[in-house]
Amino acid sequence: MTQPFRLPGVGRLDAGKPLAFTFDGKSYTGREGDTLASALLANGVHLVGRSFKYHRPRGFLSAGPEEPNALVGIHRDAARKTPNVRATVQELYDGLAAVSQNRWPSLAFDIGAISDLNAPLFSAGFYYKTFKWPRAAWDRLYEPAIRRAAGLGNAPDKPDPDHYANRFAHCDVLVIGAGPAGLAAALAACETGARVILADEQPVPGGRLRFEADARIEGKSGWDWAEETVARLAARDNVRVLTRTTGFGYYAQNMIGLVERVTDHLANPDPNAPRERLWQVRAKRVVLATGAIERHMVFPDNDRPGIMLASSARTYLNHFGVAVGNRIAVYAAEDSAYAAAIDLKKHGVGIAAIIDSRAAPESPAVEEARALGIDVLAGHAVIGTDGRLRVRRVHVAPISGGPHREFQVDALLTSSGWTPAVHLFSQSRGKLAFDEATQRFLPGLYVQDAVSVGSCNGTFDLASSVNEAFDAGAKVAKEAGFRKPRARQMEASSGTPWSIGMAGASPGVEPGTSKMAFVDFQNDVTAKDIRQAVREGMRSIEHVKRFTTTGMATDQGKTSNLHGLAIASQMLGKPIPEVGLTTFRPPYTPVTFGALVGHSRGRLFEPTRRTPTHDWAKAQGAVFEDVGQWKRARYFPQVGEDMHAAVARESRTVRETAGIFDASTLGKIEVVGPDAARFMELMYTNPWAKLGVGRCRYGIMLREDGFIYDDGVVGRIAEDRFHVTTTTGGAPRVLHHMEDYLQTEFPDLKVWLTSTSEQWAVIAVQGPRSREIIAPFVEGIDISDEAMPHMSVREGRVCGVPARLFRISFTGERGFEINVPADYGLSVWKSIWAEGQKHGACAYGTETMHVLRAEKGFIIVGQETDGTVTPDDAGLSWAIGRKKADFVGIRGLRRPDLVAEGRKQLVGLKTVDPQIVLDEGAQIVADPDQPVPMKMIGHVTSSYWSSNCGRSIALALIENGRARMGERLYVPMPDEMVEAEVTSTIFFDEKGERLHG
Amino acid sequence: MAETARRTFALEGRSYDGDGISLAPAGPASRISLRAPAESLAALSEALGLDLPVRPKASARKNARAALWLGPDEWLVIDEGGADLMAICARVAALHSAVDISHRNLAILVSGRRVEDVLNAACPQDLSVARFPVGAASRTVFGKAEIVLWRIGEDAFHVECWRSFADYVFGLLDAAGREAVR
Amino acid sequence: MLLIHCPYCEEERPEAEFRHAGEAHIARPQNIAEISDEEFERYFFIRSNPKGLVFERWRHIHGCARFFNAARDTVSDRFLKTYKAGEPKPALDGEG
Amino acid sequence: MKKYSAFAIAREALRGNTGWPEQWSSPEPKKSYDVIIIGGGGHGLGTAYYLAREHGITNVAVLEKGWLGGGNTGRNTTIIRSNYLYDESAALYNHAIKLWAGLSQDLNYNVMYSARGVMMLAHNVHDVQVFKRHIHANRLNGVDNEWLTPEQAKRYCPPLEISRDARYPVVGAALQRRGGTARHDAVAWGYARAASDRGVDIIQNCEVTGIRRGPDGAITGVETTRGPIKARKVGVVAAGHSSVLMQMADVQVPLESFPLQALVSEPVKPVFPCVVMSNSVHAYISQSDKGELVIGAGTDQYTSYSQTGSLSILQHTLEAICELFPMFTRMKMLRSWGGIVDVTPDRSPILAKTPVKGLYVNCGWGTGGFKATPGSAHVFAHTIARDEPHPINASYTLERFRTGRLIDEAAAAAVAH
Repeated sequence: MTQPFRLPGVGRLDAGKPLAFTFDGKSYTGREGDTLASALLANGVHLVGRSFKYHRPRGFLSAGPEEPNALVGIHRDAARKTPNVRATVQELYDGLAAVSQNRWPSLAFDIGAISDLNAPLFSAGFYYKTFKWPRAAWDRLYEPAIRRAAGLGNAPDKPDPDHYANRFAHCDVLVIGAGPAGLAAALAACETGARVILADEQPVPGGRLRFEADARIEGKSGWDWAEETVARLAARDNVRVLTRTTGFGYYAQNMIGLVERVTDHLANPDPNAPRERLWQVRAKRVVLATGAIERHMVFPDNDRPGIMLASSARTYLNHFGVAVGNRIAVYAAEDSAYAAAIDLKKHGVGIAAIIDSRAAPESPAVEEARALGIDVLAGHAVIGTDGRLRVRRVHVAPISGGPHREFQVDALLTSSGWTPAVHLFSQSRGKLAFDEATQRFLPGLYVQDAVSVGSCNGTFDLASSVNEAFDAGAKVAKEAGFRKPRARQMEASSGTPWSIGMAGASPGVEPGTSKMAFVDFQNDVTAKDIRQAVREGMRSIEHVKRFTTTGMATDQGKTSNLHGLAIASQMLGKPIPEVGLTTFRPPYTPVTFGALVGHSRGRLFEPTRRTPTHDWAKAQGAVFEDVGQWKRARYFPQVGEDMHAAVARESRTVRETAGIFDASTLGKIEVVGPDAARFMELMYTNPWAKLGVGRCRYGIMLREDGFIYDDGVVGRIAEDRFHVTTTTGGAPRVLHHMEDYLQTEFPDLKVWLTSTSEQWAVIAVQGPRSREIIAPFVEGIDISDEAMPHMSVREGRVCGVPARLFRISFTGERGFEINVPADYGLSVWKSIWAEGQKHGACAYGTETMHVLRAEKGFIIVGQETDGTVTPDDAGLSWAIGRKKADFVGIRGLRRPDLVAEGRKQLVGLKTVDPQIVLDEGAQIVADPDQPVPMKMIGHVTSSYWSSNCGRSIALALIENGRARMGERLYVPMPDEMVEAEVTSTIFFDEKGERLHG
Repeated sequence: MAETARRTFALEGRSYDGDGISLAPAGPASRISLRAPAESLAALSEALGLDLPVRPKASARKNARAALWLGPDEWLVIDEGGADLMAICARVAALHSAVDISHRNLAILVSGRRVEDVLNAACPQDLSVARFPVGAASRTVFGKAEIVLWRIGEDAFHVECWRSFADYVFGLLDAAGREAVR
Repeated sequence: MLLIHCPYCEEERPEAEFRHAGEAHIARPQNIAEISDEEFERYFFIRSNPKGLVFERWRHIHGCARFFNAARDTVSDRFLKTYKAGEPKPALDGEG
Repeated sequence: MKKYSAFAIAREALRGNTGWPEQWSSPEPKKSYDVIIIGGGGHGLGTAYYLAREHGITNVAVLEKGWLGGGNTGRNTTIIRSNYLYDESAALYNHAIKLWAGLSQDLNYNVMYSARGVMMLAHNVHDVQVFKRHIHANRLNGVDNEWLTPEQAKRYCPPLEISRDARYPVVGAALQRRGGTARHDAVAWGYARAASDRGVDIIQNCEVTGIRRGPDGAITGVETTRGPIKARKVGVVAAGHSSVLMQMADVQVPLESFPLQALVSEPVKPVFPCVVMSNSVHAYISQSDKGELVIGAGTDQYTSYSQTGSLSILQHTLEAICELFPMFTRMKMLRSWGGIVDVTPDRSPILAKTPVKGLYVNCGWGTGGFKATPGSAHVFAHTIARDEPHPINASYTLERFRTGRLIDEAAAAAVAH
């Protein structure tokens, strides 16, 4: 028979077409609207998981997100495997395939359960006390074994084909939780015209009304009222209702993280639908209507499959139409659990007994239970249970002593009371207050613009709850700037009130007992473990938690934290608030990484910046390198060339004829205004005032501490206009640095800064034939050596478009850099390239650029410098304006250790064997025979094979380097000691004749 | 003489039309970054033929020309007719800085019923009409790129970004636009 | 993500548009070239790093691009006031 | 001290685990001590332990305003490595690694130091240059650190994505095999237990509200929420709160405190065998013995003492993680939290005497203090006991910011061109 525990005509699900699903390969059917849990229970399946440490068989504790036990893997396909899914949350869809976890070889027979037999050995904190000998065994033996035993499900092993989305949203009132209180608050707020977002984690709103079948609101059944209210809200323009959406994090200034599960409940989702969507909501006011979570009783062997929270059994019955057993007992310390027995009894399910640990419970519920003929055992405790894979027998005894009794059951419902769900309130950094009378932590001091309503605020009574919420909804809308709606009294009632209950170990689980009474199911923490932790000196609840791991499982202690705290408090003889409450850390329930990542994956992980010639270079077979977010062509290999060969050819070609290089990524800043030169004087070490219009200068920028921050060539376009270039990676920070000084230190200067990095495409043409190559395209500029010497800049036209032409060189050859508006870059490049071909020129990439500049001893900021190098260290003292009274870095430069003897200075390094190319980053020693640790006197900053020099070349920062010219030093490599000689930093054309020749 | 260089647009051929959203690159325009103290605004406004806005987030538009307030002394001036804005400003004696950024920036037109939702996939500002009315303009972020948002209609935004970020911005708009509607 | 009132844009904007820029009201000495090592250390390195009320600089880098100052409580992260660069330090009490 | 062993566990198992004694005693503070350590994290408790063990100074109190290990000790991602560039750093962190290796036996407490290897990913040419510089310097300093090709890196860490098409492809990696992780709480508790056993008073819930100085300016004691306590030597080891405490003694320090976040995933079966760090992509990840992926996020940009941080910081980190390990997108974040890190201008700690006689400071560890715990504690104890630094921490002075002799590991690693 299919779904034998589904009661005909009971519940709210449509009995139409059944949905097929499998669990551990076995086929079952369920209904539209089922969770995996309700569908399994309809089929009489309780055993769904194994616990973390002892691998004990476990069933469903709850019907919601607080579930500690029923974690399964959901396998949609080979790449869509999700571990640790709560079966009580996962909605059923046709074809769903679920597997149990943390068991081998099977759920019913799990070898790992052997640790259950040895449980006393694995008491709290046992691993701190052993596995220390022999030393090596921890890494090789013990730890791998512990790791294999730990963990729950298996991580996916393939890239996730699903996608995720993000949405920033703003509203006046955000209501979290669409139970009766949340609905009432949203109703009141929306009527004022305020923008309202209402979010609920369930597929259908209603909250407690899911199980409180006897609730009535405004003359209707509670459930009907909820459905109608949601429909009314959703129909309004100013309300957004988000279902399957969990408020998981409450951040500063009323920023709330919500996660919406969009497709996990669908058999065939729209491929364009994101699997989940993150909502980052900024709300003027937040209404927390997050409800309360029922606690279990902490009694011996309280963890067998079939032992379940009372309200959850009621949810399965009243919402899903499922009886969780045929013969059921209830063990409680409060009233609301009676309703479960009453509802089940009314639907013909056998109730073995209600065991109530209170001596003389008084409530209409007690009377009603008795009137229905249910055996109510007040002042009794459950002292044990039997049943390996399902609870089968309950042992009961009077608390005051007396004969034991046994009940044959197939389910046991428990409740010790309700814990207000104050997680989000606490995350908002509100202060909780412990209410002694009701033994609850309740919202106390608010630090953000929020309000709690209903049971999360401790208001358990339904009528009080909806009215409190309605008033609060109206009030916060008014605070958000809207007119308050008319006050209104909502009429509501529910059958069984929620009473106070108890926290901590149940009677019979006193200190000294050897029984396993679980506090935290998933992490297998018992009352005994918590007591042991206290005995070992763990006095803070944080220590207890960390020592025992209570509350640290995937349910984050939703059902267990208060129990743990109560047991510790009893052991310490201190009241609960003095022992403390562990912090509620986000997220409320686990959040998929993908949802937090959203669109930022793959191509959209980060912007990829490409120059105007990128596609051309790619078509030419260029190999690219990442420089910051830019892709730069590194070299252009011809058929059969590796990087070495390509670079050798490119660098020879540049010096023999010419090369064309895309320098577009260089940062560019236009400095404009009558005080432009004064500003440049302050920002760069060099003097600028006398730089003529049309002239260029190499500038060095320091930080205030005197270390090199950036460099680049600066051209003076007009008296009041400089064209500043920066390093590629430095562009944004240099502009920020300049703006900082301009706006805050020198605000009186009349000058403005504008980034023009992307206005200009920059085509460098370098080499003896460079002038001939560009000549046919240049209009309005005399590019003869006389008219346009090295380090000059002119405005004119190139290829018919406006251009800034620089006569500058980073290669030591005659060179030009053509700046044209970026959209023309490709076209101009192609023209130059075609002309260059006639002269035998080549395109070259960053690697050749690096080699050529190293041959000339030019530094690269970030390679020769690392934030600890001064201009003098880099051999650039000449670039400091000696007569200047001020520039950024002037004082930092003069600090004692920056002018001390023995600083590392940039020098050249030639290996004695010219064929050896040193490793960049290799360290240098003076004495090759010393033992480790060796005294290192410097390191290689740049090193290349120079085909132009016919040998390897290197630059290095070496202690007192300039005083060591000609000295032999050593570079110890793993397999050899390389000998090298200190030289000038200039390896090629020492006199610089080629610039003009 | 060699032939005149051809212009290549970074988003050539890219567009998207979906349910309640369409994306299209805007045509070329002249643009300057205009910086000036308050004393110069009258002269600059006169030269440009529109009143440079002085309220935060405001814009002014006349025919093909618009000026967007980006900061207390900063305007983005866009001329879709291709007028030589640099030349216009060069004739103004009053203190200012004008820098040509016609090729630095480009624009994407984002329009349709879902325009706010699509932009809010990666822009954290409140884009409701009440807070970001037609004509409002603001520099802001879109994912990991900086953009300038300018609302040109109830359901239409002009999105400016730097040239090399266009592929990312368009790609992200496209991804958000394709998201199944909720 | 904080919400920051920009005194130039005259509205609250998301923190993603801003860049924090360190402690405020530390003026670069006019005669910086002449100050002592100790004075330089105090100017460039020493920070008050208060637990409570801090005066700090922000830049609305992806907005109006202006630097401005803020008074914030470093325990609650709540802003007490933001004000334009160059305005004097306001008299405020920390929140604790 | 009752010795912990497999035998003791078996014996206790038979007695229902009721015979375990308190791991450390919790006495009322005395009126006076020889040395007061402010801060009951790993560094502070370790300092007390080494004062007692190495220097015979047992009249020591550790004052903790909350609970032991509740600061950054209990909030970090427990990465241990020593492959730093500069000689000073290599010496300090390698000293720590040597002590980590025997710490469980030394303390008779399993701190679960697991040398599973720390692999740092290089994504571009600049990274390669920087890492090679580290590797060469480390080798000559006797610190293990080796270069791996992308394929070797993938073999060492199979979930790693090494496709050349990735946005930031992995072009190589530096691996320190002796790097790894340890159990953070156990470090605090193990030191507390061993120090307590040697006579150190461990006093929790005791916040220092003032530092007392005599007429000559020298330290005379502290004021606390549990009354004044005298001592002629006070060591401040209070991580994020160092500025606040130092100001009580009128010492200005070059520190700023930032919120730093971390997160763990739900536990899964072993899938991630080592520690992986990527500075360029901003990701730090390992898997705990319990099965959780432990992921370190960055700091917020603003200073704060709130022990919370922004969601955007976590998002940024997870983007990087999912980029490097695309199969983790379906994993779930179980818990996130924040700590307060105090950061110096050169990102290296201050471990030194101060201008105030009898006042010593151990601060400025930024995001990386856990790995140094035993080494830092050991040399700090020496500094306090002898009133002079150990050769290993001689460079970690307060004065270096005035003279400019920085130990700039951040600059050495982070400047891109």
